[in-house]
Amino acid sequence: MNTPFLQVMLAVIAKDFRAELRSRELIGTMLMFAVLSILVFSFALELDRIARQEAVSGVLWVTLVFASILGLNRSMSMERENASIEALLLAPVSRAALFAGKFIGNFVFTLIIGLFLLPLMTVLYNMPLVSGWMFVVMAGGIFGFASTGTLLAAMTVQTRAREALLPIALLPVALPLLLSAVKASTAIISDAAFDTWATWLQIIIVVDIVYTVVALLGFGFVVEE
Amino acid sequence: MDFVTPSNGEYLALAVVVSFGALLLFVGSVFARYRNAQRDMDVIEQMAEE
Amino acid sequence: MSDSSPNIIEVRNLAKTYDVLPVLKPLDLDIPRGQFVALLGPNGSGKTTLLRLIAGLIKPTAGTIRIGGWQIPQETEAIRAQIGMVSHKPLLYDNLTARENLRFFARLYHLPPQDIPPRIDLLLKRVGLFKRAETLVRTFSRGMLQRLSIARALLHDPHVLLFDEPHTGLDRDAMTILDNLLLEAHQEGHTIIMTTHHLESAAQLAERAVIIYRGSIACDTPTSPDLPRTYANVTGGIV
Amino acid sequence: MTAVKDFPLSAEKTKDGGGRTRLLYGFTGITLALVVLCLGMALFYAGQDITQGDVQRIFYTHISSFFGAFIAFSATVVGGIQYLRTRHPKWDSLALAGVEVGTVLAFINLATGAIWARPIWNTWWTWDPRLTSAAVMFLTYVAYLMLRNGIDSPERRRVFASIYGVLAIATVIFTLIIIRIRPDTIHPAVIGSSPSTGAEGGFEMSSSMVTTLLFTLLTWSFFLTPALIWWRIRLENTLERVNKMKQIYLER
Repeated sequence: MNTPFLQVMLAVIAKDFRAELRSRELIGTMLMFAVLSILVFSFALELDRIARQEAVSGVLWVTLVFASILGLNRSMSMERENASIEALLLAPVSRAALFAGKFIGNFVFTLIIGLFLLPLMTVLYNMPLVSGWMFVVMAGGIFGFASTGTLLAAMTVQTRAREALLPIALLPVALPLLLSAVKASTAIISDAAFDTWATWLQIIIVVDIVYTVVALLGFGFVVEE
Repeated sequence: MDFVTPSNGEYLALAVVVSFGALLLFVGSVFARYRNAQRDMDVIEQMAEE
Repeated sequence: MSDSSPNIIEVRNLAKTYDVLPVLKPLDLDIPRGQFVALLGPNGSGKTTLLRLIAGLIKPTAGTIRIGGWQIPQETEAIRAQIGMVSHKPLLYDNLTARENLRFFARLYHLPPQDIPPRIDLLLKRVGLFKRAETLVRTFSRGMLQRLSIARALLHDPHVLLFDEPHTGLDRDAMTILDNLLLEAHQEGHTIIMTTHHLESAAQLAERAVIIYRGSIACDTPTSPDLPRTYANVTGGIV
Repeated sequence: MTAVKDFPLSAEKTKDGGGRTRLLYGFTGITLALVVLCLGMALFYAGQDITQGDVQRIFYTHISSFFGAFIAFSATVVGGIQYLRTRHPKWDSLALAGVEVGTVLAFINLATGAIWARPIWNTWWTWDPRLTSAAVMFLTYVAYLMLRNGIDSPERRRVFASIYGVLAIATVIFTLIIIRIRPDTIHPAVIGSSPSTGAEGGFEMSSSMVTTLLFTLLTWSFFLTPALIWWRIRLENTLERVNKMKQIYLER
C-alpha cells in the first residue's frame, strides 16, 4: 500500500541534494566552520611535533561532531520551515523510509566534510592522515553521529530552545563513538598494528548498529503527534 | 620495612557528609515539591468552592 | 473494501483530548461523496483538530473515521493515498523550483514515472503557474504558494481534499483565484472539507456548513446567504 | 464545577491508595534501617585496609551508588519502552523518577570517587577514561532533564523523554565496560580482576569487607533506589493531579 521504501528514501535524498546544490547553505557553513575550527585549534594548542600527534585526531573528531551538528540542525529546520514535514507525513510512506532518507543525506554531507579535512589536516599538521583504515573509521564514526543526530535533531527542533539543545543532547550520547573514533584514529596515525586498535572499530560498529535501530524505531514517534 | 597506615579519616567523614547530604537534599526537594503541590491543590479547591 | 455507503466520510464518536483538555467532544459526521463542506468556528473551537484527524496527522483519543471504506486509526496508511491537504502553511521546499517540488511529491505518492511530467504540466497550467515552473519557490508570493500547494494536493487525484484556512493572508485577487480553483475541484467531483474564517467564501462555495463550537457540532446546515447571521447566533458573535 | 469535585483529591481516596501508602511507609522504614546498618558496617564492622587507611571505607558507598544509579537508569529504559507501547503516563513517571534518582546516585558516585582519589591518587580528578565516562553519564541525564524542560506539550514531552531515556543507557553501559577494554585506565576493577597493571588503589578484601560490600550493594540497589523512585513517582502523581485540576478549573 505504501510507496516502496527505497523509492521514498531515494526521493528524499535526491530532494535534499538538489536543494543543497542550489543553496550550498549546508556544506558551505559546515566547511567554513570546519576549516576555521582547525585553524583556531592549531593556534590555541600551539602544537609541537609530539603534541600534534596526540592531539590531531581529537581536533579532527571534535571538529567533525560540531560540523555535523550544524548540518543536522539545518537539515531538520529545513523540514520545519513551511511545515513541509507535514506534507511528508501526509504521504503514504513509512516513517522509517523518511528517516533513512534524511539520515543518509546527513551522513553523506558530514562525510564529505571529513574527506575534505583529511588531506587538509595532513598538509597543515604534517601528519599522515590519508589512509584506507582512516576512511573506514571515519565512515563508521560519522554513521553513528548521523543516525542518532537525525533522531535527536528531529526532537530538538520541536523544543523551545531549538538549535541550542542539539549539542547538549547529542554530545553525551555520542561519547562512546567519539572516544572510540579518537582512539582508533590516533592508533592509525601512529601506525600501530591492527590488533591493538581493532576493539575500537568493533565498538564503533556495534554502537552504529544499536543507535541506527533505535533511531529507525524512534523516528516515527518523534515526528508524529 | 615499616609501613604506616595513613590516617585519612577526615576524607571518609567528608565522603559520608557529601553522600548523605546529597540524598537528604533530594528527599527534601521531593518533600518541598510535594508540599507546594498540596498547597496549590488547596487553593484550587477553595476556588472551586466559590 | 467494497463500499456501498453513499458517504465517503463517516465519523463516529470521534474525540480528541490533549492531556485532560477535551478539544473535540465525541461527535458524529457523515459526508456524502462529492460534497463541499465548510467547517466553521472560532479559533480553538476544534475545527482544525477535526481536519487534522481526518488527514491522519493526529491520532484520535477515541472513535473512528471511515474514509472510502478504510478506517482511521487502524488503516491510516491506506487512507493517506486518498487524501490531499492544503494548509495555511505552504508545505513546500523553498530551495526547489515549482516543478521540482511537484516531482518530489509525485514520487512520494508513487505515481507511475511516465505519468509524472504530463500530470505536473497539466496541474501547473491549471493553477496558472506553468510559466513559473522553473522558478524557485522561495521567490513566490503568498498567493502563488497557495496555488502551488493546491497543485501538490491534487497530484495523486485524491478522493478527498482538505483545506485548512486557505484564505489566510491572501489579497482580494488571490482569493478570487483560490475560490475559482476550489469551485473547479468541486465540479470535478472531489469531496472537499474546508475550514475558514471567511464566511463570504464559505457561503458562496460550500453546499453545507458545519459550525464547531467548544468542541462540538453546534450547527449543521445547508449554506445560504444568511450564513454570517447563523454563525453569529451560534457562536455569540465570536469570530 | 462538578468535574473539579469529582476529581480524586488525594492518594487516599483513589482505589487501594491507603493499602499502597502503608506498604510504602513500611518499605521506607526497612530501607532506612538497612541504610543506617550499612553505614555502621562500613564504618565499624569492616576491617581497615592497611595500605589505604580509613578512606578505603568510601568504596562501599562509591560502588553501591553506581549500581543504584544503574538500577534507576534501567528503570528509565523499561519505563520509556513501556510508555511508547502503551502510552500510559504512569510509565513515563517511572522513567522520570528513574532519571532523577539515578542522577543523584551518579552524583554521589562521582563525589565519593573524587574524595577517595584525593588522598590515594593525590588529586581530586584526573582525565581517566572511566572517570570521564562516568562524568559524561551524569551529564547525559542532566541533558535528559533539560530536554524535558524544553517541551511544552505534555504528550510530546513524554515521547521524546522516553526515546532519549532509552538512548542514554548507552553511556551507562559504556561506563561499565570501558574498564575492561581500556588497558590504560588507573581505575581499579573491584569486582573481578583488573586487567590493568597500572590500576592504583586496588586492594585485597577480607571476609568482613566482602560481607559489608555485598550488604551495602544489595541495600542500595534493591531498597534505597526503589524506595526513592517510589516516592518520586508519588510526587509526580500529585503534580499531575494538581495540573489536571488547574486545567479543568481554568476551562470553566
